[in-house]
This record gives sequence, structure tokens and C-alpha cells, in this order.
Amino acid sequence: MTTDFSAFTTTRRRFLKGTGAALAASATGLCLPALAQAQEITIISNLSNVEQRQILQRLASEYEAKSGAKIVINNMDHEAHKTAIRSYLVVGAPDICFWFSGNRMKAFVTKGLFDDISDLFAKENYKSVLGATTSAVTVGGKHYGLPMGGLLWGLFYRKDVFAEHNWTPPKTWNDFLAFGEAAKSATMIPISMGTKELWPAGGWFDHMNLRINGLDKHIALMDGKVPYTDPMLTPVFDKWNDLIKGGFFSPNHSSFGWEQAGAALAQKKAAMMDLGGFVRSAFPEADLPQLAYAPFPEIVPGVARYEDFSVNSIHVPANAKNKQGARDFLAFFYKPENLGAFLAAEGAIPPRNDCPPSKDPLVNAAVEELKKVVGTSQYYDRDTDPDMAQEGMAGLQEFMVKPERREQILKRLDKTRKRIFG
Amino acid sequence: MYPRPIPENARIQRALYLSSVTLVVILWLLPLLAVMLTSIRSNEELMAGNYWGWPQKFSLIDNYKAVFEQTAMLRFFLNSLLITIPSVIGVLILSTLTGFVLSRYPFRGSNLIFALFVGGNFLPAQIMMIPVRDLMVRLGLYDTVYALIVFHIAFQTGFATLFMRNFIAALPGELFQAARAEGASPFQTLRHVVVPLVRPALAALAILTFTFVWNDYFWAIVLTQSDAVKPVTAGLNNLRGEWTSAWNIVSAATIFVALPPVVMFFMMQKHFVAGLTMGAVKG
Amino acid sequence: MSSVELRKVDKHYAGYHALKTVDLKIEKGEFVVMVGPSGCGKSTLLKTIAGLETINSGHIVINGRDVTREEPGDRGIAMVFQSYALYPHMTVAENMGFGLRMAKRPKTEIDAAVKRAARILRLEEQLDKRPKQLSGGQRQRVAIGRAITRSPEVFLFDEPLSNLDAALRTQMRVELSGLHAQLGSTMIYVTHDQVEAMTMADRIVVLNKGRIEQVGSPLELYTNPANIFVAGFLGAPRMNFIEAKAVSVDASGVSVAAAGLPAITLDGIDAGGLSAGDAVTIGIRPEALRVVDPSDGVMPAFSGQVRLVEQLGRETVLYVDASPLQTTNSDSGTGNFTLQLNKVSAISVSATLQVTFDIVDAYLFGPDGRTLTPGKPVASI
Amino acid sequence: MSRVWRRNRHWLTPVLFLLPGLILFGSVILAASIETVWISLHDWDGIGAKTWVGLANYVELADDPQFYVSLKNNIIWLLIFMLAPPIGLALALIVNQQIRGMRILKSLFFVPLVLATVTVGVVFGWVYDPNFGLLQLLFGAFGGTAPALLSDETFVTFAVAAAGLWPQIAFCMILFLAGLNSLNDDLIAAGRVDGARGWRMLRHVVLPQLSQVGFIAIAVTVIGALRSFDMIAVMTSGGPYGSSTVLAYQMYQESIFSYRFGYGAAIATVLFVIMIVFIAWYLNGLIKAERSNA
Repeated sequence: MTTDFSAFTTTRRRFLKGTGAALAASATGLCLPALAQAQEITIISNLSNVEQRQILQRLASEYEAKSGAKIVINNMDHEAHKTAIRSYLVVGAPDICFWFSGNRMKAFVTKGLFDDISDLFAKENYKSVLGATTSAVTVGGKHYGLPMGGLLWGLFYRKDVFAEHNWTPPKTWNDFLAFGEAAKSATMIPISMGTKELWPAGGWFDHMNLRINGLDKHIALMDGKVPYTDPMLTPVFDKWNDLIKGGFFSPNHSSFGWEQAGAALAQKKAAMMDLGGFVRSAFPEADLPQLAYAPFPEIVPGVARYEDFSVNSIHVPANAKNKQGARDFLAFFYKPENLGAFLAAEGAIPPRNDCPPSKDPLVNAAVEELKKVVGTSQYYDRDTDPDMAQEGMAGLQEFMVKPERREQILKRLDKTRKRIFG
Repeated sequence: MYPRPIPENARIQRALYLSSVTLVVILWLLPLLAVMLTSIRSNEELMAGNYWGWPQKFSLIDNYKAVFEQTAMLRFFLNSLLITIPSVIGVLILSTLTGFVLSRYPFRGSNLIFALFVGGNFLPAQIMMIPVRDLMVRLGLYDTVYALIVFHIAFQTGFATLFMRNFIAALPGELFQAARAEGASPFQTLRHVVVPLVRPALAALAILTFTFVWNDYFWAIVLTQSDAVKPVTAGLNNLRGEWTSAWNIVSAATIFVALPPVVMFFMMQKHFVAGLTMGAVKG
Repeated sequence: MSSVELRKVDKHYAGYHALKTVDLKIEKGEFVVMVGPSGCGKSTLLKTIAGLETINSGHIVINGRDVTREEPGDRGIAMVFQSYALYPHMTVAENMGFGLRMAKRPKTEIDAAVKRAARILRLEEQLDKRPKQLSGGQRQRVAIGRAITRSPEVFLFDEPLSNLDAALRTQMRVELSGLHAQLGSTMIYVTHDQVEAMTMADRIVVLNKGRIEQVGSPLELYTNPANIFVAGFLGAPRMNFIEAKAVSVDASGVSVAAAGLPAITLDGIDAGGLSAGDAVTIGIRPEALRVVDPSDGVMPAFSGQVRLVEQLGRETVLYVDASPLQTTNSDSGTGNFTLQLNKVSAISVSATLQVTFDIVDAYLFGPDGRTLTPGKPVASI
Repeated sequence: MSRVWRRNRHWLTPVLFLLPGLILFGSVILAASIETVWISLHDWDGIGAKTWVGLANYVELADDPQFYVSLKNNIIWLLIFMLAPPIGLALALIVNQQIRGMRILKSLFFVPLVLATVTVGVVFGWVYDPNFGLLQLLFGAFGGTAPALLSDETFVTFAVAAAGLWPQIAFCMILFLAGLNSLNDDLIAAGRVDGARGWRMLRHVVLPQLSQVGFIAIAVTVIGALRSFDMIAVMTSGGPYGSSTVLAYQMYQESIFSYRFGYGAAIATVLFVIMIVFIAWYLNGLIKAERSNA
């Protein structure tokens, strides 16, 4: 086949002009990336909450004005950040990054990728105000991060909706089943669920397993010490199966994420939703007072109350360029009033006991609830190996869509468990 | 001509034909039109569920303003230019050189080298993800525009070499013999004979490479992470995660991302089509 | 001192012997035409002189300087190509000055050289045009002009006229000859057209299968071809060849016999190596054949029937079936004879002709194709 | 200029010209492709040291149900993509008329090809949205409910591949238009004289002349189908529960999300082998075509 190139000549001039302009653009553009300055503090945030981003930005500006340092904040998609951090901690580390405490932090500590900031702890005397949460950022007696807000997971609902139907939050499993039927007859989805990001399915599993098998067995499972085919899980999946079959969860939940599911709760399309306090970001400002927290119902009577209480944290990478600057900013950021403001936006429970009392009734309720909790786990994808978590959450999502495949899913998960934990 | 042309004088038939094709085009582009329509809608309307009706309020300016002011799209856009333009220039230079040599200076092994360029160009990029990412990390280029520039130049050089080699090979051989007989060095031949003659091919290659590089998403997410470096494609997907329910903003950003290649395409359509056909047909 | 000298030039392509130990000396100012059928290696030979093709062994010497390892641009040659090879993006002036610009000569010098060449070739009006705007003949002249501006020691022409129509070709032939006279440079010219060779050359080099068959002036080659190949290649219509056998070989001469022809005895033959019974070939040029009227008392050599008559105006060409006489390789097909009469003739198709020729006009070629008959005086035809 | 340089520049310069492109391409593209095979023989988390495991990754792969899901989806992509050449040809036939205004319509048909795959993904995410998408609008018009294509394991791959088909059709259309423009008019005229029209003309006169373009369109489409990644990453992230992954995406996921670079590399190597087969087939066809043309 022949191609006629004579067509080209007519527009050649235009092309050259275009290239010229493009060249000019690139020449001016190339100067744009700011060169790292000595007093620059870079932060990588994974905050998906707009309000929190704004507060972080405001605090950064205040600090800039105060200290003369320059702060550069890179916001990353929450999910993408989980991937990216593995690269940037090795090369191109920022001075400060957001992450999760507990096992997830430990993974990087053992690789030597997080800086020991015990000096900052000592200088600012954090131990005296942090209490038990210190342990979440401590490995071998050294502190590798500052705990941020804790998120108490549970069922959220709208007070007005419950009032209208004369419902009360279910306390026992039978209550819960009855509530589900009531919600369905009110043409509402009993439990709003969006599993596109997979982890909400993991959270639901945590709750049921904690209520049925308790914390120790749950952690043993997370640590790969108990097979996924263990009979102890049979009641968990049996009861979960009942819910799925009973139409308790949002249809097509695998096609959307938690934000859309949260919106359904806000829009009164669903009655309850299992999440952390950050569910508030799916609510319009005016509807926030209606939002309320209820603990996940009891399933096996006598099992003590254990909850997922995940603590986020903030760290200084070992490869940061401006470690001193990072510490100085963290000290500023971690002041009770600053930290309080930052966490309030998320509805998280402050780790410091000297933060100003929250104006958010939800937070205060969570603080009260937390006192009743006997023991806490972090969250499915924080408690187990990341590779296991990936497979596990996909498997749980699949179970929620195709419960009849339970056997093969569990067998598969156990194969993965054996591979990972040996 | 096939199909048989509708005669010039059958005016009504021609008009009818044209309108039916227009209808097909509208159906064909309906998904895109929907996004365009959404990009001028206000958030309230979307909240109220007016996804498909005629917008009551035109929020075109507001939405695009939101894209510029509340998101880093402008930054991403500039990043994309910073990545794409040097990549295109680099590809044009390298492939003119390699194409010239491979078409005009046959030597033992030159066919093998050519085959490597051609074969490599067809490999799915994902295959080399792990080592390339590792390489950029080791070179200290990870999360800089240079990582993407270097990779794109390297990868596109495969296709571009094929393209330029075939174009130069199709030029009359005696032109090159004449230049040599006249005492022109290979460099002078390149400068005075090849470059002026391959300008049309360079134009076609420029727009093709521009489109390929601008539209790249995979390497953008593999080789960059920070907002200061990320190109629009990765930025768009990020944005979609952050602004889940603000479809009007996401749509506006989508249109914004699509704009440069579409404009380039309409500006240099002939080059694009000719380049694509030649590239595909020859390669 | 010779201008161009080829010493044992040998060239192989993959599995193909393109030039076989070619030796050739070309004098300063000579116009040499290399001629031969396509694939004979004439273009390759020209390109090896230019340096566009490398050689496997041997030497190329230009003006006493061994240039075998030198780049084309450094050899003091200029080349004109069959397709003209003009740069479409340059004007005529830029095309003509290209070589000098590549050599980084001062602009004034380039301009002067271009002007001079343009004047010689009457291209002054076209200098600012691009090749696309010119006619075929003008392009050809620009290509020549590009060669002239470099004032080379040797001009190389690679079938430069083959893309022109017949009328223009004749005109350019004359112009090129004039140019040669005017410049007095050495010119080496490759063509497959024997008319160009005959009309323009000081000396012709006949090439066949990578080997030089014969070198000499046009008439020398025409009159005294060294072998059957040269004899057949030069001359239109072609020489008639008759398959024959040597009957006896002795000091007085060679007797040959061919079916349908009376026995002929040829004198003064260089009969070395030839013995009775060998297959030989008799050659007679079409214009050496005469139609005779038996009533005149002249014995015809053979008779035949006219198959085709070509009236060319001043000449008439007759194609005659003279079986059982066996001819090979003639224009009109095996078994046929070609006659050329230098007059308008009334002979028509189907007529039976009595034909004869003078024994001195006949050529005898040995089994190896070598010419056995002695040299004829060049002015004899 | 030194004598040595002058004597040798005719081959030295080309070498110097060739080197930058060759070194860059060789050290980045080719070396990386080969290194992938090397990495696939290791256990590596992307940060620490690599541990030699031989073929263990491949052994595991052979027993990994997800791998077969990916492979199956790759085949579905291939099959769906095979619609692109015929539809592209049909569209090319429709617009191959010289009417005022047809040129701009033609260009509009090409637009999907210029869009980034991310853009196409976002656009089709909008089309497929079960609550308000174009599809729901369509079903709603007939009083039905659109299936949630992207969360249904049986439909999801088809839905994503269909989105990928959109630009691919435009690509094939461009190729066929070029083919239609270089048809031998004499043959068409001869066909008309012989009374061939419509379908018969297409079948017996036009298509044979388009065979080379058709081959290229199919080859380009096959390679495009095997390369599918962006659309999956943007539209489903391989979900629900991995039912829409293809080899390329599974490789990405294993490496980047599960930090199993060795295992990811093994998947990449399998893709590499499949691809090489197709590339060889394609190049072979091209060489044959070139020979028959010469």
C-alpha cells in the first residue's frame, strides 16, 4: 500500500510554527520545578478528607510564617499512597509522611526506613500525654512515629431516620436480624456497603470474627497461625451468609467505594453503615448532627467487647533530607490545639489527653465507648501481612458477591496464608 | 471508489446520507458528549439527580475554575508538557539518526538491530515495568520528569526508528550517492539532505509521539508519585478518587486532559492519519 | 600521464562476481563510453571509480594519485546520475553549488562557479527555480551543471540520457559532445545505448559479465570486433551469424562449410588452435549483403524469402527466411537473415531473393568466440 | 580535520549516529525485558535482596486460579477486540463518500483514538454507572434496570473490553480508509462492468484488495488486546475480586500491591512469551507481504 505524503507539504509551515511554540513553552516550563532549598520541609499526605487537607495547609502556612521554612505538601490518593510509600521511603523520601501505626509501621521500621524520633518524644515529653497509644508507634522501646487520631469502628446511622421508624440500634444478633427486616420493609438497605476498595469487606469480617471468636483467636488468624479453613470460622461465614442471602447489604457493592456508600446513608437510602468516624465526610454539613454511632451488636453472648481501633500515625522517613526541620514542624503540628483541630475534621479520637475537649458529640461518644472496650485490633489490612491482606480482602469481597463459593475461597486463602506465613 | 459515490447532482440523497452519518457520529461520540454535558452542570443539579436533562444552570466556568483552583490539574498539565515536549524532541532526533543509518548504511547486523527496534516496540510495556522502575530508582530519576522522559524516548525510539527508517529508505537512493559524490560527509548529508526531506515524516511522527506520550498512564503511575511531577493522566485518576461524587468537576478535568491531543489532532490531522497508517502498515 | 587508471579491479557481491580483474587506462581529456548489456557491470565500474562502491582488490588511480581508499568527495570526480538526483528542496543555484558549499568554499567563489556553469548550460534564467518547475532536459542540464561547478578532473555519467525522450536525447548528445570539446575534461560515460556510444566516444569500452571485452575507437570496434560478443553488440541491425564447421585448416586458409551455403575459404586467418571439424561462426553485417539478379551473371550465395520489409526512408531493412541456412542471434530470429539496403527498395513481402556478399566482408569466429579473420582497414566501410 | 577521520568518517559517523538511540533503547527497553525474565527466577519484595528460587514462581503460577482468570480474560479481550476490524471496515465504508461535510464527520469518528485510555476509562465508567449512566438511561427508557456491569464477574471483562474497543475501532477505521483510498479503480470499474454490486463487489473485488490492510488491522488489534491495562486499572482495578484482571494487570498488582516482584515478573514473562509468538507471526506476515510486493 502506498501512502501519499504530498499532503504534508501544505501544512508544514503550520507544523513548524506549532513546534516553535511548543519549544518556547518547554523552555519556560523547564524552570518550573522548584529546586530543593535548604530550609524546605516536604510532606506527603494521603488525606482524602478535604477539610483535613485544608487544615494541614493552614498549619503549614502558619508555620512558614513563623519559622521562615518552606513547606511543600504533596497530596496522594489514599490507595495509591499505600503503593508509593514503598518506593519513596527508599528513594526520594519526603521529610514527613503519613502512615499507619502497628504492624504496618513495624514493617518499615524493621527495614530501617523510618527514623527513630525518641528524641522528639523526650524533648516534648509526649509520653506523659499519650498514654497507651504510645505502644502503637513503639518498636523495641524506640519511638518511630507520632500517633494521630484513633478511629473507632462501628455502625453509624441517622438519628432522624431511626426516630422516624421508631428503631433503636440493635444490641444482639436477633435484634440485628429483626432490624434488617424492618429496614427492608421500609424500603431501605439495612447496611450500606461499598467494596470497590475491598477493605470495607475486611472490616465487616473483623467485627463478626471479634464478636464470635474474640480478640486472641482473631489476632492468631491475622498472624497466620490459624488456617482460614479452621472450623472456628464456620459460624462467622454462616451468619454472614445469612445476611447476604437476606439482602442486608447494598446491591452491586463491588462497583462503588465507601464514599458512595456513605452518601447512600446520608441520603437515607440505607439505614446503617459499618465505618470509622470519617464517615462524616460523606455527610453534608447540615446533616452532620443527625449522624450517630452504635457498636457492632453482640453475636455470641459472653464474648468480651473487642473493637477495631485503628491508629494512624505520622513519621519521619530515615532517608529524609531535613530531619531536623521535620521534627520542628511536627512539634508545632502536634501542639494540642493544632492536632485537635486537625483530628476534629476527621472525627477521630485524639491520642493526646490534653487536646481541647472535642465539640463533636460523635468523637466524645467514641471516647466514652472506647472506655468500654476490652481490647482492640487495628484493622484487617493493618493486622495481617499486606500480601495476605490483598488476597484476603478480595476473597471476602468475592464471598459477599458469591457466598456459595465459600469453600473454594477459604481454601484459596489458606493456600496464600501457607505461602506467606510458611 | 468503493462504495459507489453518490452522484453530485443527487442533492437530496446526499443530504439524507450526510444526516444519517451525522446521527451515527452522535451515537458514536455519545459517551464523550455525556461527559461534556456533565462538565457544564452544577453540583446541585447532579445531587438532585438531573444527569441527562438540559442543564438549568450553566456552570461551565465554575467547574473549570474549580478544576484550576481546587485541584492540581494545572500543575499536572504543565508536568505533562514538561514530559511530552522533550520526549517528542528526543524521539525525533534519535530516530532520525537511527533511521538514517539503518536505511542508508547497511552493515552486517544492521538488520538484526532493526529487528530489535521493531520487536521491542511491540512488547507490552508492562513486561519491563519492574526493571525499569528499579533502574530509575537506582539512577535517582524516580519521581522526576526525567524518568518519564528517558523512558518515553527509549520506548518510542523503537517505533520511531521503524518509521523513519522506512521513510528514508523510500527516498531515491541516488540523492544520497550524489551527496556523497559531491563530497558531503554523513553529517552534512544528514543536515542538508535528510532533514529537509524528512520534514513531513517528522511532523507525522511528532504528533503520533505527542499523543502516545501525553496519553500514557501506566508509566505515569509506575515512575512518579508526587504532584510536582505527575502528568495529567495519573492526575485525572487521582482526582477521580478524591472527588468521587463531584462528577461535574471530574468531567471538566476529563475534558481538560483530552483537549491537547484532540486539538493537536485537528490541527495536524493529515499528518496524524498518514503517520498512523504508514507506521502501522510498514510496521 | 593517464587521467584514470584501473589496476586489476575486482569486486564481489554476496555470491556474485561483479567485476573480474578489470584493467583500464583513460587518458586526460578523453571521452570514454562504457557500454554493455544490463548487468554487465558498467554502472558498478563507474561507481567504483566514483568511490560509491568499494572494491575487493585492485587499485584506482586518478591523475597519478591512488584514490582506492579515498572518499568520493576527495577523488576529484563529479557524477551525473540517471535520475539526475537533484535535491527537491533546493533551488537550481543551490543544487549546483551544493558540492562547493559542502567543501565550505567562500560564497563568492560558489556564486561565480554556479554562474559560469549556468552560462555554459544556458540556465541563467532558471537559477531560482526548484527542480520540480523544470522540464526534463533542464533538469538534466542542472545535474550536469552541478558537476561542472566543482571543476572536477573527471566527469562520470551514469546513463544520463535514458530518462529523456528520443528527440531530447539526440539534442543532449550533441550538447554533451560540445561540452566535452569546450571543457576538455576527462569524461567517463556509461550507457547501454550503442548509438550514444558510437556517436560520442573517443574510445568505447565494451563490458560483458564483469569483464572488458574490447577497448577502442568506435569505428575500430565496429570494423574489427575482437570477438563475437562485440561484433553482435555494436551495429544496428545486428550482424548476421551463421553456424558453420571448419572443413580444413591449413596455411593457405580455412575452409568452412555451412548448410545452404557454398564452401568458403578465408585467407590470412590466425588459425592457432583451430582444427578441422570445429564449430565456427561466420558473421556478415546486414549492409554487406547484396541482392543480385541471377541474370546479371553473379552467383548468389544463397536465396531466401522476404518475411518483413522495413522502409526507413533512405534505407530498407529486409528480413529474409533463408532456410536451410542456420543463423543464430540475429535481429529477426533464428534462421533469418537481415539485409540493409542503402536505398528505397520496391521489394515486397514473399518475394524470393538471391543474396550474395564479398568474402572480405565476412568475419570468422572461433569456437571460443574470438575473431579469427584478420583486421580490416577501418575506412573500408 | 585529521586524515584518519576523513578516511573513516563514512563509517564512523553512522556508528556515532546509531549509538545514542541504540544504547538508550538497548539499555532501557531490551535489557529491562530480559531482566524481567531474570527477576522471575527470584523471590523479591522490591526493597531487599533477591533470593534465587529457580522456577518456583512458575510452579506456583501454574497452580494459581487467578492466573487462569487473567488468561481467560486476556482471551475474552482478544475475542471482543476481533470485532474492531469488521466494525472499523463498516464505518470506513460508510464515510467513504465525497460529500461536503464528510471530512469533519470522519475526523469526529477518529476522536476516541486520540483520547487517553484513562479518559476513555472515565468516560465509560460514567456510561456504565448503574445509577445514572448512559446504559441505565437506555434501559430506563424501556422500563428496565441496567445491570451493574462493572460489579458482575460475568460481565465485567466484556464491559471493560467493550470500552477498549471504542478507540480500537477508530484505529481500524483509519487503516481501512487508507486501504479504500488505494483501491485499484480499474478493478472496481471492471467489476462494475461485469455486473458485481454491493455485497458481491465487496466480497469478490474490494476485500481481496484490502487483505494486507486487514491483516495489519487484525495484528494491531491482537497486540492492542494483549496490552490492555490502563482501562482495567481505571475502571475496575481488576475487581470485583480479581475477576477482571488480565496478565498485565495481575503482574502490576502482584508487584505493586502485594510486593511480589519475582512473581509479577514471572507473569510478565508468560505475557512476554505469548506476545513474542504474536509478534513473530506479525513480522512473518509483513515480510511475506513485502516479498510478494517486491
